[in-house]
Amino acid sequence: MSLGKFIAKRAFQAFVTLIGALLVVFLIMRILPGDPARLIAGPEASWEDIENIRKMLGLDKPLYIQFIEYVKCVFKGDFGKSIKYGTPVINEILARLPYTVLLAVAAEAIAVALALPLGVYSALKPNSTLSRFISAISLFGASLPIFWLALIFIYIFSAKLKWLPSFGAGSWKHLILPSFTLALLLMGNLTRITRSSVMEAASMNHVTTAVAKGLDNGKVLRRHVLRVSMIPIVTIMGLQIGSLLGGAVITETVFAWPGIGSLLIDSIFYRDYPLAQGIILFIVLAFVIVNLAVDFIYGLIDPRVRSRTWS
Amino acid sequence: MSIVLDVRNLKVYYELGNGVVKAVDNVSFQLYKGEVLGIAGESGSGKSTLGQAIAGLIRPPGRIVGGQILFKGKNLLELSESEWRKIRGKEISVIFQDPNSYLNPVYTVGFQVAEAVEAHNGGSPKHYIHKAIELLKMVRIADAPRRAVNYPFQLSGGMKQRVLTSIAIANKPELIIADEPTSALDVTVQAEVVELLLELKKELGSSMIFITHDLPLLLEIADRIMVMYAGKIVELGSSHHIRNNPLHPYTRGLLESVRYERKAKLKSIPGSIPSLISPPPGCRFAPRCPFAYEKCRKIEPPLKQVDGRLVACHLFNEGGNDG
Amino acid sequence: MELANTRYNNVLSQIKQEKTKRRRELLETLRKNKWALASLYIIIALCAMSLVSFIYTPYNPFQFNLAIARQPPSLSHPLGTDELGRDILSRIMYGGRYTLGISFISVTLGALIGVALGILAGYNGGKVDTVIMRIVDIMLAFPTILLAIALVAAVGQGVKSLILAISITTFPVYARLVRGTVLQIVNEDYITAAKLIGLSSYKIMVKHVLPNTMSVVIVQMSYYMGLSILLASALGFLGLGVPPPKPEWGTMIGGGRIYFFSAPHIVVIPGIFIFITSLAFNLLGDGLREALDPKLRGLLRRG
Amino acid sequence: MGSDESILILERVKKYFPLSLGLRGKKLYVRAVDDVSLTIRKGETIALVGESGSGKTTLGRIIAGLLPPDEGRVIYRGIDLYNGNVLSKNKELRFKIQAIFQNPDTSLNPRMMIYDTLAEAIRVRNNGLTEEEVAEKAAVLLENVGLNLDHLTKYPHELSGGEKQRVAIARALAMNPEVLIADEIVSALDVSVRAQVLNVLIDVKDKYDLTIVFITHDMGLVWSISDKIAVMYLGRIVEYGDTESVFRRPLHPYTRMLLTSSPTASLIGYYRNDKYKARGEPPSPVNPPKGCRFNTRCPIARDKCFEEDPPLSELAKNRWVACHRALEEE
Repeated sequence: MSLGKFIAKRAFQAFVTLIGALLVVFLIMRILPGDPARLIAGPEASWEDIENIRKMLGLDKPLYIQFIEYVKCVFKGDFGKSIKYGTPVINEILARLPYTVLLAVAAEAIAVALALPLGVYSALKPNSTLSRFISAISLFGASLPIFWLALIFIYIFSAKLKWLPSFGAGSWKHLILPSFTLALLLMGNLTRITRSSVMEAASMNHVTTAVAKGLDNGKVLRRHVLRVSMIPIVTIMGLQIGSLLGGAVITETVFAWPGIGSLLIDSIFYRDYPLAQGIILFIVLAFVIVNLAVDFIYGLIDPRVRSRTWS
Repeated sequence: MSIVLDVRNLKVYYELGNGVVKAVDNVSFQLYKGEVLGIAGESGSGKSTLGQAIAGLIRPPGRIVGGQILFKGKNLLELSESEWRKIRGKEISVIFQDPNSYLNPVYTVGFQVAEAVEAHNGGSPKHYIHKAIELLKMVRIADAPRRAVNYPFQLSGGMKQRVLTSIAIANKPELIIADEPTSALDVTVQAEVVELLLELKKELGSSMIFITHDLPLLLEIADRIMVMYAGKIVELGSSHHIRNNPLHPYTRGLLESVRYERKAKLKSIPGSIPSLISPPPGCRFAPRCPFAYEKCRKIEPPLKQVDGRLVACHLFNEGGNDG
Repeated sequence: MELANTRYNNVLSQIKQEKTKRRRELLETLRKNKWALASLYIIIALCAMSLVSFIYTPYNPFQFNLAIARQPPSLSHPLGTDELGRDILSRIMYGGRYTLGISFISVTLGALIGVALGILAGYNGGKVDTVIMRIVDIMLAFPTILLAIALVAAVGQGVKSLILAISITTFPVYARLVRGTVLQIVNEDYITAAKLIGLSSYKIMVKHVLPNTMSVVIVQMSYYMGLSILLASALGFLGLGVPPPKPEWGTMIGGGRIYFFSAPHIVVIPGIFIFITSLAFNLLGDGLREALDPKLRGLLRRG
Repeated sequence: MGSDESILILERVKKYFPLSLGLRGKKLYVRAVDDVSLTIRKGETIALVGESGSGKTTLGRIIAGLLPPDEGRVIYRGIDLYNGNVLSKNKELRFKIQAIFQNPDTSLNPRMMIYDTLAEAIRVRNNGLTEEEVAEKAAVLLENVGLNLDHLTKYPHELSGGEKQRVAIARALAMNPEVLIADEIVSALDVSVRAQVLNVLIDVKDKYDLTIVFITHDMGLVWSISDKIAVMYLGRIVEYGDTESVFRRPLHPYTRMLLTSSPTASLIGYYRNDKYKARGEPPSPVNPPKGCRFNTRCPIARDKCFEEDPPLSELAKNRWVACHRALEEE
């Protein structure tokens, strides 16, 4: 199968996933015990208020019609109007997007720059002291509550040392604390996956062939270990970027970073239901697209993927 | 005949969590120029470890703990890593067992063959693609220019084995170590690949160590056969001797268990292969040996010259012929 | 006959003895891993602390007294007091039931649903598999924390919706993991042999497939305990988890946050508890994996 | 030795496995078993011989009642195994056909003690046994396969490959079967251990009055154990006959090639003809050649062989061969 066909097939699957995700978001909002109209109206609202809101949102119509309407709107790029801001939801999202992208890219870049070398090193020298230290760090990364860590960082670097601003966005200095906090969280997983997949690749038989050819260590490592170990690493990177593009909800909230994640939390507290729903959809979309991109990269890395028959 | 390889008292151990596996334990033998030496043994006999040791491919937890490997008079075990690299793939090369896993799945076979040339001539693999196609032709891959741009998964098992072979002969090595090169192949495919190997060996004037569990195959192709059991050599002699008059009870048992007779109970060796962490004292085959007596369970039999070959067994006297 | 019976009685008692011996060996392996063992003790201690809170806490965890607000740790209040003057030690003890309880229930729930779906999908294959895995893929298209936030936002705050949110976000991972394991298992010859002796699909799933997936599931559950604790407390911190004044650990951090610069202990102490609990489950997971993973154990049988 | 009573009859059995390709690619099939008819007689040992891709394992699974064929019938003592759900409805029938497979490492449930593995089978076969009776039966089974009571309390990873295969045989015997399918049961074992397992198979065949379908690629094993031989190539049976007569005078060129290139067969020394030295590799079973399927490798193929698919026909007494030129050129 050609790479094009492979991508087409994956794109189709991604599309199906997206429709499914739409349905899930839709159902979460309508079927679960909570009543969005009631939530939006607030605890003191009268029954009439609630009915009005219900009509406004089209909640009085049968469920399947609601879903069709909803899908139609989404594909027109119309996510509805924000209750709080009174502007189209999509505008609000697009206004916040650059901040989220900036933070996501910065954090992932820091994480990759640190985690890949550390992971490769500890895979090749698994019994060294540094490797033990690295695995301890990545274990800590997986166990630390990030919101807490963020507060600690603010305490140390802003309150005590006064090196960096504690919240908001504006200068490059504002980016440092949130991106490093996030990177630390991402690093744990990334280091671990890198370590295990490099270790696995290094123990494969074709590496022995490469050594037996008389190839020097650098080439053996580059061509026969690292390239083969890339697939799981790229997968994790994709998952991470995908979920970061949806806004690092906690980090953005703690640092008051004006990205999509903090917008989501705001919208939930303001019961800005169309905005929240729009953001969630947007996030899923970003996630699915990034995963599609990852599939594309797989195809480039591994010729077998292109020809594998997918059921 | 000149001696190409002289292995002396070689010991290769694996240090595992629960003990030391003595995979190759005090093994000595010589390889003559131009000959095919077959090494026969079952799993755990140490035959593959021995091959890897000679090619300098032992990786942790494995370790060469003693002995010498003299290749053209030079002790390979005293070489530095970079000196080793100049020998690997150029003077000594290996053909591995499983054609599926010994080729890198993400590079074309042409690239992987060219890489073998590159390793000893410098430059980049791209420079050697014509050479690679030539090598693929040498191992009789039809339509070599087109095959060169195929990935391993696009080739059949037999074809992949030929690619591995062309990698091994890329630099006209003096010694080819073939480690179960055909065990993953069907017999009708195997026959052709084996024939090819022998022809190439002749053409290049190399010597060959052919490692396999398939004793009947060795009887057809090897000049001399070395039988290993639990990390030790038990018998080493010409194919003719091994085929018609095996002396060591293990060699005999092995031969009898593949010399099938029509509708008769097969002759089997009782018991199973011993643990190499705590091998039985004395002769390692003693617990399964029908002829074992007191001495066999206490004293390890040395390899001695008996009836024109070497045997490690107390049943025979040096130089004698009382089997 | 009498004699034969005693002979086989002996065999039977031997079999029973052997089985208890094996179980002990497994515990031994776990015990040899000192980190895993230490984690286990920490987890037991934390659970005990939470249980004790049902009958005893040093102070009433809800009783506030602004006069002693934001006091650093002292002899009378070993972990200090919070922004409303409540005793932090008492609140940590009381809050353990939320943090640990919510994680435990939701991890178990998620595992039950996920394992059932994974086995159904992997064992049956075909359409059942396609449908289940499609659902799983869709669920996995949501970043974990986001789905949890969405669910809590939709259902409303509270312990129940938190449990619901965490189990819904985690079950797809179990399902995928178990399905993968099952796909390996169903190709093994002992499953074919079980079909050959005429066992029903149900029996094969329960007796032969399920037990062989358990080690993977148990290890995953331990890791997910660590993750759920972080998730539950993060939601609590954002104000979407267990609502105040209930002293869920994350909620405590969220509440004390504005006083962080003047009284850091209000934030630091619950955070340390979250960290230690999560770390302990992660370490236990590592230990369990080593003790249960047949691949790692198989290594000892080489040569 | 076989009697005249036929116990299993395969009628024009076909099994194609679909390969899904691309979004709108043409459906392709692996023609694993392509129109096979065969009669197996009570008490005989028949060897199905072939190399990878020959379809022997698929055929074995079809005979074992594990894999419904796409076309054709498998008839055991007058009952069509794949007609409705006879195998799951009629347990007695299910018990009668048992199988053992190649890989000793997956043949036993790693979490079950050997005793439990055997006890499970024994309880399914015999209702309402006391624990002691089950233990007794398990012990007898183990003794019959050359193991002892100590093995009852072991787990699979504590046994050697040969021991595991013997336990697998014991589990099959617990069902008191009439037909036993042995699919490459010794190929994963070391040579010195193989004989132990094969001898057990020979022993229990007499003790339990079994009919054995022995699937293998090793001509040496065929020679030592089978009464009949069916040689398979690319989903077809190309030669069928008494083992002795086939070994003394193979008729199909593929059989001749197998015997010539197999080192174990040449140790037996009945047949070897350098004209039939191996060449080429078998073509893909997805796309078998037109005419005779062996024509890409056959040294004696002529025009007709590239056009017409030769049927399996009785060229000599009890000798069935699918070849246009078998008798013309030796």
